[in-house]
Amino acid sequence: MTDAAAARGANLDRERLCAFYRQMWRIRAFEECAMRGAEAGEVFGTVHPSIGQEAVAVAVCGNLRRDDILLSTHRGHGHTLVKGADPYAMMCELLGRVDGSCRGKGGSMHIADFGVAMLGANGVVGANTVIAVGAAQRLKYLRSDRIVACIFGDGAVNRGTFLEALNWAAVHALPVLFVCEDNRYAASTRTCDLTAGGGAAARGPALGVETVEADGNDVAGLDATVRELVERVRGGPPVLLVARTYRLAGHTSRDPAAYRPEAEVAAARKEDPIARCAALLRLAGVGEEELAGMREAACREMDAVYERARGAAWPPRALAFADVQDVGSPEERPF
Amino acid sequence: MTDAAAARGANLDRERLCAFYRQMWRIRAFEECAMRGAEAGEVFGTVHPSIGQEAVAVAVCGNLRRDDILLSTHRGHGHTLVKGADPYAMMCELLGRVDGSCRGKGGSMHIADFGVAMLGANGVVGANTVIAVGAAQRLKYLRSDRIVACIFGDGAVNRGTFLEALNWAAVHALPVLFVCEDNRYAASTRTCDLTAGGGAAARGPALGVETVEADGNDVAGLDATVRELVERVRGGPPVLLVARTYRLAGHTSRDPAAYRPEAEVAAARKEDPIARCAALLRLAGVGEEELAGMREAACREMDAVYERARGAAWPPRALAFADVQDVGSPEERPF
Amino acid sequence: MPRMTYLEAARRALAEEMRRDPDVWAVGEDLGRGGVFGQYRGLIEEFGPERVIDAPISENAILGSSVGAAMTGARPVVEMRFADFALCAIDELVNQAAKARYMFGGQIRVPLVVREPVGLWKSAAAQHSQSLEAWYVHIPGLVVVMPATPADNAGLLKAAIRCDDPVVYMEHKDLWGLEGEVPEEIEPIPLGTARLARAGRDLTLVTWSAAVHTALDAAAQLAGEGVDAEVLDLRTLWPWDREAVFASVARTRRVLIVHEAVRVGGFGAEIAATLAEELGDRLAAPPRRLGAPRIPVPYSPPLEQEVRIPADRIAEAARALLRA
Amino acid sequence: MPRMTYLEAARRALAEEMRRDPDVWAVGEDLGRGGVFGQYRGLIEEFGPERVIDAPISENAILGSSVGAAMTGARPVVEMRFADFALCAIDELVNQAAKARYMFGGQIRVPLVVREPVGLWKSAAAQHSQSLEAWYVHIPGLVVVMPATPADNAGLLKAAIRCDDPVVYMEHKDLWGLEGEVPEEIEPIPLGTARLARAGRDLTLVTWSAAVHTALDAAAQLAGEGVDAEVLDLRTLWPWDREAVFASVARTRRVLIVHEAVRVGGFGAEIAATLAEELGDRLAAPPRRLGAPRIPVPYSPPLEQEVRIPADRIAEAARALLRA
Ligand SMILES: Cc1ncc(C[n+]2csc(CCOP(=O)(O)OP(=O)(O)O)c2C)c(N)n1
Ligand SMILES: Cc1ncc(C[n+]2csc(CCOP(=O)(O)OP(=O)(O)O)c2C)c(N)n1
Ligand SMILES: [Mg+2]
Ligand SMILES: [Mg+2]
Repeated sequence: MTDAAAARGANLDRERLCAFYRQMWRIRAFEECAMRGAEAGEVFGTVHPSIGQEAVAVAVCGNLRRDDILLSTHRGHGHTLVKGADPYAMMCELLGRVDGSCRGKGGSMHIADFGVAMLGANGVVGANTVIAVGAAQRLKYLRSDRIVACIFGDGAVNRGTFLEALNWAAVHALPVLFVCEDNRYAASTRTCDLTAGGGAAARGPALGVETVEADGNDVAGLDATVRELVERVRGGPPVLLVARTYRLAGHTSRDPAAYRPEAEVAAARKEDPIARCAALLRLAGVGEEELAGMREAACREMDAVYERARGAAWPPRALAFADVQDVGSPEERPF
Repeated sequence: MTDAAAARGANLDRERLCAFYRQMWRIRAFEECAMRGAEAGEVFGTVHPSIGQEAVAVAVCGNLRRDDILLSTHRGHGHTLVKGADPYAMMCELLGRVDGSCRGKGGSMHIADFGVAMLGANGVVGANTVIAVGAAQRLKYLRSDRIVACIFGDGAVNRGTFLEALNWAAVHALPVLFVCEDNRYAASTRTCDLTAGGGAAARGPALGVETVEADGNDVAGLDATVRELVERVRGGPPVLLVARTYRLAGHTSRDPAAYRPEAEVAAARKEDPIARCAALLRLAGVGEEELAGMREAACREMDAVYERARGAAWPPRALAFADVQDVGSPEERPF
Repeated sequence: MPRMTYLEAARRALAEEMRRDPDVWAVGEDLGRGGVFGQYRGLIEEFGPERVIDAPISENAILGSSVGAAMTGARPVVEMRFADFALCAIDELVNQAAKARYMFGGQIRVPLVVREPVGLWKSAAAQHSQSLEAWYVHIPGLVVVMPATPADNAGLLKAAIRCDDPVVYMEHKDLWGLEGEVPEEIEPIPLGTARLARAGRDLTLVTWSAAVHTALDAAAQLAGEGVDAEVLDLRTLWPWDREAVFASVARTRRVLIVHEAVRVGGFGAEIAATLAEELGDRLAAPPRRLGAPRIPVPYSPPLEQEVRIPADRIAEAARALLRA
Repeated sequence: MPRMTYLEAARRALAEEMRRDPDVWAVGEDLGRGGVFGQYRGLIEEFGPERVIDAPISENAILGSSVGAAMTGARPVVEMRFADFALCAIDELVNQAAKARYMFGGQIRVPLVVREPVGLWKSAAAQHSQSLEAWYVHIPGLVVVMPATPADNAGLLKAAIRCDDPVVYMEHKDLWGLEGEVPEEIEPIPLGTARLARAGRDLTLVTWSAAVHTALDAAAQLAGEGVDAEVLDLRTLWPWDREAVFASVARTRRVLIVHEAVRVGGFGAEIAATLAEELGDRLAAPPRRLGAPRIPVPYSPPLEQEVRIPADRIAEAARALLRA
């Protein structure tokens, strides 16, 4: 199915496509700011950009309700933004400021926003899958119609937690949408070289979880797929979505990613989901100026966010000692 | 295929069937002694009997070369015996004597006999699979034609190590024969209730490991299957064998196993591999007296082993402090 | 007061908490048939399989799912079967449960109780006998509880379940059958409070879990010799009751810390170091520690004996301390 | 002597060991592209993919397979990337590697080196900054090594690789770029020997890993005030060099233990408790400890600062100790 056909098939109106386009640009602009911040030494910790993977974030998180639960990874800015988190709070988090989503205590790898049911990025690959099934078990216990979306990478399917989580979700018929964001790499490693059998797409069914594969760079098609899957998962058994995409940037903002064949990168650039969406929009009659306008608006928004966040206050030192635990909480400076 | 057909198909001679029969009885007699010992308080630790599963031990371990490597579980007496370990040393281990396979330091759950390339039972379910792939990687590195057999239960396939080990073995095309001894229970839990998808048989192929299912109580048929698989694995990629059997005793010698439906147990008793082998032997013209003779010989052997082991010396106390480590080894009684 | 076993006391406390609070549930292997030691017997009949959750052998998922459930309002009681198997779920416990509240800037709490039966028991050997409480005390975010008596196993379990922090709750396998009085109305016991197991003037024995009983035996021996030992049962290791320990030791001026775990790097070191640092000159002798030698737990009884700390050995160390 | 970084020193030592002994191999994620910090750069070109083994994100299998390989004659160097991720493979390390030789009655040894980069580094926050050496010291069967200088990271890595025991080898991420002299011919440094980083008369600073450098800065500050601090770099935590520490402390009669890890339950407690017990009255003041507060490592630099122990703080504690 071509992108254009998908666009028609999903019966997308221009507005909806524009919304995707804007969201994807917001993600990219956010991350480009963050990467510049990292280069400038203002963003301290490691930044894992999701450039090239924005369609997955938009299609998956855009189809969640605000009270549906999301668990993300180290590469989670896009997911979190689309789920509804405030980019200013997110940027403050990266900059270590007190206005950050986690008051500056987590950084990029630990952004969480419980206000929009975003239960956290995670610094440990594959750890979120088992957490997700517990959240879903709770929802089921409450007879809630909320669902849990759990996004992870193609590298994570080689951790044992993948098996344990999918088996658990299937045994209990839990409302989890597992999303494998297959960007072909785990850090500098081509995952196909170290993943036996059919990878996630084969493992899901073997673990009793219905599995769907999709083009992860076709935002319109993926949106239609996810919309359907989310409704199926609601209240029902889990589903695994394997979205094929590509990490256009390095593993971290510091990684030149020279280990990738140039031809591969060149081919992948042509599949950039933003460019593909632009092409669809052109087919739908949107002009260059309007396209540029949407892009620039996103960039302006995130530049402003960055500037505002740069001016935010640092967390007071006492915050270091807060929220450790209720019982046996540390005294300040005990040494 | 009926057992009889299997017997003919495998072109088994009477002698070979008799050898199976004797070996199965040796295992059962060994474990019955051990269970009596546990009841008498002479065998201290937990004993996990494999009564009803003897055919798997005989068929799998009987087809290994002495230098092929074996990794077993908490339920490993049969595997270890057939691999060639000395029952006296094993019984001494259960009785905590210095002549034990591990000098009395391991007990039933940690019997190992490196002299016959038996690299250990394991007290942690599913831990042996990842150890096995490393041993196989070493063999491959040495350009050896030895293989590794790794036996585990149907409960172990829900531990993440199952995924990690099979994936690793498949990626490196390692010579491992994985054997899932499916006795339908994990302690008091029916594994089918907590295992989603097709269980081991579905997970193996999804992880890139060729998988074969077999009747684990038909010793002759299973022997033929394993013989072929062992040759395939030698030097080659891994294979998973799923052997369907039943645990006729409790999880431990102390477990009355009242959680099992009586009808299920009654049906399973009819499939007792020893009884089925006896039936085959009768077809092959072996008389009752000869059958009883083989059985009694096994019981006499193990009774004698038990008696001799009871008389063996206790380990000297200094042994508690030996073989901890070379560097920074503990002083005796340091407190 | 009714008498019951350590096991039954915990079972009853758990059942009461489950009745009181529908957010409390239990999860672990074989719970539907009462759990491996019978600590959950009868609960599935009362609370059903949604609240007494049978788990596959998936330690990562058992603990990890409990983190997710706790973040969404459940208060899971997580059964690890043997403390040794919790080693299969350390990432979930230490990197996730213990840190989530902090990393996420206080947005969420992770109220769960991880039950880890510990200790020497029936020649269980190296992979079924460990006591690793010192590890958890070292991890910010965790509370560590080790009850020694039936009454404490009721009251502390209630407190642990009501606590909003992740609690590592270590019951000693060799105490399951121990009988004692348990109040008709089980009240939560404040976490972080030690119990005076025996008052005495001449020296303080600081101890916890099964070692409390051996220490009491030693104290009885010593009493026969005219030595009056105080025995403090710490009950909670993090936070530990510094006030109670300091007050006792300031009085007796001599302290012996006794634990079953390996002495090197055991929690006794923290107490001894703290007392040395903070009470310093006011002690008549430096704090002393008894713990297991740094060897894995061997199977054979005469060897296993070498890792045990019998009452004789405690009494002997106490005498030496009094001479110092 | 040539100068090189801490990272390059280890790389060179590993390459030399791999040349010397075909049983040595390295396994871990991204090793084929040099490893996450570049510690393995160039090795795959020289030794090929059978000896520089790229691993999937399968920590259980990375460590577990190394146990199996070690039991069959390999000497794996196991890269865990960050010490924090070793928590995903604790069963394999603690229940299997550390115990196999003992449980199996001495039939086999498990010679492997588990490299676990530790410590505070570039605002890596709670899941990428931990120093859990105290855990491993508590586990019978394990050797624990923490080099502080390029020369030591060469000589100790060689010794660890040649050691027949499982060794937890903790490099500090913040030291990768530290330059220093390394002998042309790298000789293994005997495990269990401390290094006198600075001789002094007035007090002893016992420390290891990155904290050694801060302690030296503090000693320089103190020298300006006429205080002559001795700095002992422990290098190996298990076994730790009791002789060297005892000799120094017996001389200076004052000891301050400094480590980056959380103070509560840190290895400093073991040293302090041991010194108090065994040197007792011969000390002019009780042993003191500096370590991180019991909080997870926060991200934001001003907060992270609260878990760091700067030279000022060490000097201040040293002054207080001298007044005691
Ligand atoms: C358990 C664990 N092992 C290793 C790492 C280091 N690490 C961080 S991201 C990453 C690659 C993850 O690959 P994938 O799952 O495909 O996600 P992607 O980065 O491609 O989004 C690795 C190995 C980690 N964080 N956690
Ligand atoms: C990691 C771990 N979890 C739990 C246990 C406790 N346990 C011992 S045997 C057993 C059942 C194992 O079932 P299965 O793998 O089917 O083997 P079987 O006992 O049936 O031979 C369990 C849960 C353990 N030893 N290790
Ligand atoms: Mg990836
Ligand atoms: Mg089974």
